[in-house]
Amino acid sequence: MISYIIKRVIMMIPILFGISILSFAIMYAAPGKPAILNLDPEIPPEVREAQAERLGLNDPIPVQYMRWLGNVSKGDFGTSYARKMPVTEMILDRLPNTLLLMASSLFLAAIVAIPFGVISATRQYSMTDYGVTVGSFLGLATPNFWLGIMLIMVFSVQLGWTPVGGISTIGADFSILDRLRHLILPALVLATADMAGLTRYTRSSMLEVINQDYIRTARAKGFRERRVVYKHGLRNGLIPVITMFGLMLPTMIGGSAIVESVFNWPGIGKMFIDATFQRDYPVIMAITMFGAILTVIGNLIADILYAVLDPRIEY
Amino acid sequence: ACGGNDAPAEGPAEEPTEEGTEEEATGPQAGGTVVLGTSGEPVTFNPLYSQDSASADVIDLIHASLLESNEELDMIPMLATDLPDISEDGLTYTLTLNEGVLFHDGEELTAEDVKFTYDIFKNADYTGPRAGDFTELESVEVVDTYTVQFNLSEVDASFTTRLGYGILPQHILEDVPVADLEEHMDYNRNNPIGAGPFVFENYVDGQYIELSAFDDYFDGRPNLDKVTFRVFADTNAELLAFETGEIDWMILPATELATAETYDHARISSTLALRYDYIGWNNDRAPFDDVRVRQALTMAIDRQLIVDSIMDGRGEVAHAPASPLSWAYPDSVTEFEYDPEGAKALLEEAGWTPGADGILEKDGEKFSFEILSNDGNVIRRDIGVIVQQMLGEIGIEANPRQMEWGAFLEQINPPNYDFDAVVLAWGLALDPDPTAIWHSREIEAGLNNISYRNDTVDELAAGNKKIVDQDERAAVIGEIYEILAEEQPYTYLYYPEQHILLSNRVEGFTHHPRVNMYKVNEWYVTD
Amino acid sequence: MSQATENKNDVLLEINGLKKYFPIKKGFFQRTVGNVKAVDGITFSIKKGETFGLVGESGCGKSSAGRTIMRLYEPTEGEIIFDGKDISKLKERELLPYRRDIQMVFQDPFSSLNPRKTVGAILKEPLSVHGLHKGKERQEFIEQLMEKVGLNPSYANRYPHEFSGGQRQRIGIARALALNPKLIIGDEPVSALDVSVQSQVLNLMKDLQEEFGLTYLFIAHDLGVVKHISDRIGVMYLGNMMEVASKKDLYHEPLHPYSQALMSAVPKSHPSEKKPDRIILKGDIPNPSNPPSGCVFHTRCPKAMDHCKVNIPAFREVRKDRYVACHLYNDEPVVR
Amino acid sequence: MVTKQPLLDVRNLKTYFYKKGQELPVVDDVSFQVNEGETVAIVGESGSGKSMTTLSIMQLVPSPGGKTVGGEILFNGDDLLKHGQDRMFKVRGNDIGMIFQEPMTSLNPVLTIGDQLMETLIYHKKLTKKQAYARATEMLELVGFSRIDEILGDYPHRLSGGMRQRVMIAMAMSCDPKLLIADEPTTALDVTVQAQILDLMRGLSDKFHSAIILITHDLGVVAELADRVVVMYAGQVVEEADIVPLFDKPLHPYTVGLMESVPKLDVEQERLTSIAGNVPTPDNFPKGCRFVTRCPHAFDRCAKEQPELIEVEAGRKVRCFLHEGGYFA
Amino acid sequence: MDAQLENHGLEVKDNQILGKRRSLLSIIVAKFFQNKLAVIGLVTLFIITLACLLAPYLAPHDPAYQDLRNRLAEPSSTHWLGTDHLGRDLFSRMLYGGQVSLYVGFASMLGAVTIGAVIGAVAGYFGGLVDAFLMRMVDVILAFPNIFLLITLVAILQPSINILILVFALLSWTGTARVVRGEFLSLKKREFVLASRTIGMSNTRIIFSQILPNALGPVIVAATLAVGSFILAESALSFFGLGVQPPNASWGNMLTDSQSITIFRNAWWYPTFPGLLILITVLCFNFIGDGLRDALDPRVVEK
Ligand SMILES: Nc1ncnc2c1ncn2[C@@H]1O[C@H](COP(=O)(O)OP(=O)(O)OP(=O)(O)O)[C@@H](O)[C@H]1O
Ligand SMILES: Nc1ncnc2c1ncn2[C@@H]1O[C@H](COP(=O)(O)OP(=O)(O)OP(=O)(O)O)[C@@H](O)[C@H]1O
Ligand SMILES: [Mg+2]
Ligand SMILES: [Mg+2]
Repeated sequence: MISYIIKRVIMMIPILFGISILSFAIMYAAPGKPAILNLDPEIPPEVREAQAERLGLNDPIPVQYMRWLGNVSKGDFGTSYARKMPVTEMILDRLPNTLLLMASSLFLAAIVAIPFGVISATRQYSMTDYGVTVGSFLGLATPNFWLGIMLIMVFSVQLGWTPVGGISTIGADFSILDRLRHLILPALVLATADMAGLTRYTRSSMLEVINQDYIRTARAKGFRERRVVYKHGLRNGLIPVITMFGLMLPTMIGGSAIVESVFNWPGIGKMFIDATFQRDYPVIMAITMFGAILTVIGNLIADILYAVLDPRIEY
Repeated sequence: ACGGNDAPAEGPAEEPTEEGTEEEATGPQAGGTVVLGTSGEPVTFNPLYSQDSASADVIDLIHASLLESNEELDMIPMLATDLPDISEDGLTYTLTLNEGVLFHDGEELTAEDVKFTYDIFKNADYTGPRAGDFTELESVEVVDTYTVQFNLSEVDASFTTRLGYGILPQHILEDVPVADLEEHMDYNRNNPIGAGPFVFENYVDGQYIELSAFDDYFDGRPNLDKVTFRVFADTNAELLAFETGEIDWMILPATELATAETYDHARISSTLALRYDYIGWNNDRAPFDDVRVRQALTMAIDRQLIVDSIMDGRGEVAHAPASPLSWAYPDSVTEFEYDPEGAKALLEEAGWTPGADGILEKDGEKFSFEILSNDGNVIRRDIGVIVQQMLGEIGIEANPRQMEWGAFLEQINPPNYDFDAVVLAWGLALDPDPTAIWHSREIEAGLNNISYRNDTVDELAAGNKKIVDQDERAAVIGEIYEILAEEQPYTYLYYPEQHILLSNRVEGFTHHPRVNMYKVNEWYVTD
Repeated sequence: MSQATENKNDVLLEINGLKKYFPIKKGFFQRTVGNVKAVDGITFSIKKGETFGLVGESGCGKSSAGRTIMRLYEPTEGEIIFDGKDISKLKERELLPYRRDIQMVFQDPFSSLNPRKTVGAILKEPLSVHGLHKGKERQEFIEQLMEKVGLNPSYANRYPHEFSGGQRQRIGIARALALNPKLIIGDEPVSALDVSVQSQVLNLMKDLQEEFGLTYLFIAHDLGVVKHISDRIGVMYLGNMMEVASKKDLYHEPLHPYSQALMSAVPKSHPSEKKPDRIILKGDIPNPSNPPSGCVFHTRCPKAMDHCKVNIPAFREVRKDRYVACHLYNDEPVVR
Repeated sequence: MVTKQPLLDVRNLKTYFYKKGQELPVVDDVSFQVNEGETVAIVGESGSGKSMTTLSIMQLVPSPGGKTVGGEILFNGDDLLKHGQDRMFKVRGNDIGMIFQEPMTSLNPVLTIGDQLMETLIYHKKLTKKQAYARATEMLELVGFSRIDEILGDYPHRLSGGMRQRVMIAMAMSCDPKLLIADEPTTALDVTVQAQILDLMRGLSDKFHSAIILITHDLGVVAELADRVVVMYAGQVVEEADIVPLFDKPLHPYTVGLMESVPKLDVEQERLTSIAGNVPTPDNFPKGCRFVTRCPHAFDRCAKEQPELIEVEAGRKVRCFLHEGGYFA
Repeated sequence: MDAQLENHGLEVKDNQILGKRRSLLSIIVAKFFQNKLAVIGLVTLFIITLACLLAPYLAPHDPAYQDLRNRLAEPSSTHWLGTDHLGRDLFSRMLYGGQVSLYVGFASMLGAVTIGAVIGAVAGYFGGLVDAFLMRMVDVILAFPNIFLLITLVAILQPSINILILVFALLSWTGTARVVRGEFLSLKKREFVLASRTIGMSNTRIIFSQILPNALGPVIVAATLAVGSFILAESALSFFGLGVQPPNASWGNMLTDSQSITIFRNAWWYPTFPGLLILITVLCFNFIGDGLRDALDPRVVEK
């Protein structure tokens, strides 16, 4: 197992390598220069030129790539053009926020989706099942940004239960409760689509499991339905669901950009969007790489969990 | 490049004046916090390098400058005791500083600091955006602790407006090489020390910037204890935060006026902004190289209707490339009223006649072109489609196209200049010098990206900065404006209003057309 | 080393030392870390018009052998001499003519027919691949074919799921017959069928063999079935051929201890029948990726001797037309 | 022959499936008895309703879709159908053990053998973990395992088919059931392994004296194990007899056909006698005798009327007009 | 009755099982129509699609015509669903916007599914290094934070409907590829594939005429779901100003244009109707996909 994990981690390297080359190429193929070279019309061309020279933007792209790679291998992602800060610092400032949001959403999605999926499967074609089905499809079909605004209007403005946005009350000391109040709506919005998808997935996985021979065996042993479903069925049913989590990560990182904007959540999603528009190359590259690493790690964790849950998988 | 979104930023300038504040009967009270909504992340708190309004807003609170502009856009003294004493030849500016001005760390601000600050602009290693402002500045001399003298190589009538940059503390920054100053985060971001009314406390990326009152501010301690900027990424969220009382102050988009008007706990302050919006025609390209065509295009666009529909009527139709707020704005210029029939006639005169499909034609060429705007800007996008319809009514086919900002700039600027028409805006500097935009030498690499050429304008523009007398200079600039109004290289659309939504608990606010954080030291809260 | 004792011309298929190893790949670079020795050097021959039965326990390599002979798998080693020509090393393209001569009937009547094709289309495919019976003639040919295997030709435009298991197996047989092959390899063609249907199909296969002079390689694990249909039988264990003998010899007197165990394991056919000395084998079939040393059967063999663990017994003709790989028969003279 | 009350008495059992408004009589009026210590085999081709009969006894008919709609299942004289599921939770796995055909898939892949064995004991017999472990060890020993501790901690996928089937048997027997239902326990296994399992089952039934219902389509297996045989065809019992008489002289044409279809090892046959046609599916059962479409002796009446299952001699029943009124062919 | 046939146990009445003639398709259709939600979805979607296609005949107004003096007018007899912030008729824009949204959804789906099916088929059938290489490629694209790439690409390539579709297709084939590959891995071991090889059929023909039709079930399901997700994706991109460009309407950009508190409060019809249509359409596609999943389940067909 350990050696499997090590191998997988090593395997990440070429993937990350491929991603870095791809994104570098795309980034430089993009029309438009880094905003820093564009923003102020009054900067004389010589100053702009000097700026470009200083940032090494006049070198051939492969040279720039190699330089970037060299720096990254030393742990240096460079300095943001637009924000003038070390990129690593920028990301480390915000990454925890994004991770918190994503983790909460995943958690929320899981604790809602799995029970609903199971109930839906065990009562196939019942009213409950139809209800869950329609509900989850609604979740799948609702645009994030719209849902976000709606929830703010209802829960923050009308009811005043939650703050409009942000991650904590400014000036207040840190408290779990305060953090939760800020977290709940964005996490919910980010989780909605995945929650729905996961419910569907759990349902079909459980349906599959429930028709398996070993479930019949469990029944023949005289166990009550609860025990049959939860002890013998669920663990098997969850195995394929686990892989979903790995696949959900990249879409979550993407979806977080919108949610972060709407809820003013200081995460890297919003930062990436800004960086893209400003052609802030070091930031774009760094976030892409962080996102990719996150995804790959997510998949790895999913695979490992898979192996943990399913004794048939042996590495 | 050009500022499509905002003005070429100027340094802040603040000084207490007694006009324009609406005083309550109870008078100002000390204490309290105001939370401001802001839509961008500040980049730097160093006034020599800031380019964005989010940074400028904070800088205006932290730093103090020699002079500042008042809400009438006149320069008034701030750290200086008076406006500069200008020598006969117009080449020497002498200023006297208030005594006992302290930086936040308790050191006194002296003429040495002023020299230190302005010397940076002249330093060859300076990487910031303002070097161009000081081409005429030859040297800065410290006459005595409180007197400083600026020596110019040429007369520059606009030089006074350059004296509004925050003064940096020499004792903190003297050892930092100028080349490294732009990225010197220890100061620029983490611990900016100025002599302004508020002390920088804390900046949490993506969330807020906290400032507190500077007890030893030379003009007296501000009324407020604390000012907090809260960063918003989305206007809807910002407005809702205002609605729930989480913030007290925000810039209100015209589209949300109706909502804001329903708020009992707030008021809206509106004033013309120092900017104008326009459609720029590529003067190098047919058919826009024909002045009659440009005039006809302007006549075919119902600008009042545009103002009414997308600005909710809050703005004025523009007729010249200047702001009515400016002292250089002429009493009258040629105005083209909405007159589609007249436009058609003018076009016919220029050889454009309706073809079989109703679209104007000349020599077999259809009158069809692209109106470019940047995406993400809803107002300009809407202008694009409105203009499309208006021009369509007189037989011109205009196709709006949106481009991502970076790509857009690359396409319309040197060396590409690849566009027919662009919807853009200019935020104006305090000094009305039109050279940078309209002089034909600016076509090559400057801001004259529509390739406007007029010898008279070139000539007048070249001389205007040498004219020290403001009225005289206004006349010359007025002449330029008249030509530009007549020739319509742009179709000037409108002067927009800026709206500020302010909680009723905040008093003492003065609305400055250009500076958001104006005289915040006079603000106070009533709860 | 050929076993053909009679006139070589009678031999249709001759397998010499055939091996099929499946590499076990691991890791990201798909390194081969070992081999599943599914078929580990088997030798036998089939005469024209005869039915050769191949029996053995699950996983002993019967299917692999069949598929390798069919050249669905690339042989690892050994010769497959068909009609006098070694086809073991031919390229896929060169194999095309042999794809007519050798056909296969599969075990699973459900999965051996493409569920998205009608019976007519399924039967048409071999013809169109080989460009046989063009146009109208093709339709007629297919109808005849269906009749031959006892299917109503009017069902040609129905889908496999509309047929019962036995009927599907008939379609499979018809498809194999379409190209007029010389050899048909049946990989457990009746194992999935109910007894009453199984007997129908067995009868059909026998009849067709007579009619077309077919040669069968018949793979099965049901000893009764194999006995019924075969002329000669090979017994496989863990990739190796243990014994080859005529049906009569094998059932009358199995020589190899494994064959003996296999025969004794067959349930009685009548309750009052006495089966005195049933040999119950201990343990399970070893893993073919790591077969035991010496005789592969020694781990379970009731008669195992010490040197069985070390020495691999030769596969020899110990009596006339009887080949066995067992040290028990080392003393018997090699029949020449 | 049998005077005392049978252990299991199935009377006129009817289990139907409902699909698209169609009623599918997959188990139609099935009756038979199982006495203590007796092994009764149910034979018949695929789809004849063998499994559904036993699932009905266990009340595990797949639902929705299937339903036991009539009849009585007297277990020790007590009609199981009259009680609710609650009663069944005590009967299943405890009084009646069950083994399924597919040893590969009938064990839960994510639970260890030990877990699965002990679970039943803890659940039904309220044993402590320790006691359960001891009992599990004992059971595995009984079904011929060595290295038992290892096996108990192992997952099913590491075991071969024969081993898994032995685990299944150990599991079914662990609560000392009075009745063991074995649904094709050896079909998926190799002959040599099958021999091993049959041997084991014979030994166990002798030892524990539990009755067995053995479902199979393999007459050889029947000959090995059964005391009595119930032959099913298309959801109905067509013949019931003690083992020897049945093999000596099958009465129902279907039984005859079935026995003749099997290739014999001891006699040389050029051709096999086979039953024409296919087993009808429940949505297409013939109106009269369900075997009429395939019966070589069918006559007019067979197509119109359903024959009854009649006792033609003590312990011998057959459903065929040919044997009506004691007529003996 | 032919003696030969009788010997083989065949009788004319042998085929009760064949009594009713039901083709594969008819079974699938019948199964599909048993699913009420799926049928509702199909019918609704059909009506929506038809209405959009007939927009030139149905739309009461020019969708681009701005009645600037009649902005944000509430639903009335002239403007059935009211007008937008530029006084354009919402109903007409919804019809025309539907053309765009549905086109984006369908075309992106076709692109993604085609690429995915071919790559998945090749990877699954040939296995080995080809498979390893293609799957690494999938990993790279999957690990790429998608929406980021989307924004970058759309920004680079200029927002236009077709570019949008291209980008969607290029980024979204991975799911289909994985599904198809999985299907191929199991299908290629099925005996009918071996049978095709025994008759000498070429690989290409085996892949495309033998296996692919059997792998289409999950692909079709994925495809229906994809259409919905692309419609949503377009609206998400519109949120960043990168979706379908004006003056073209799409449901997505209509919805994002209406994201203003003032409009929410004072002109509820503006966000509500496009939002509802997106919701309904995506819902329909999901219902249909779900119905197809059951209907196309091979196990069900084979029973
Ligand atoms: N494609 C393959 N790749 C790897 N191993 C294989 C492959 N096919 C078969 N094997 C292995 O080769 C061995 C022999 O398998 P084969 O299918 O030939 O046995 P068999 O005698 O036909 O068994 P059965 O009676 O179960 O059909 C088994 O251990 C099997 O796991
Ligand atoms: N879930 C179900 N829905 C509908 N019909 C079913 C279902 N399960 C079984 N049947 C039908 O019930 C009939 C009897 O099935 P059963 O499983 O009892 O047969 P069997 O005799 O056990 O066959 P086998 O030997 O194949 O196990 C069959 O025709 C089958 O098609
Ligand atoms: Mg096999
Ligand atoms: Mg069964």
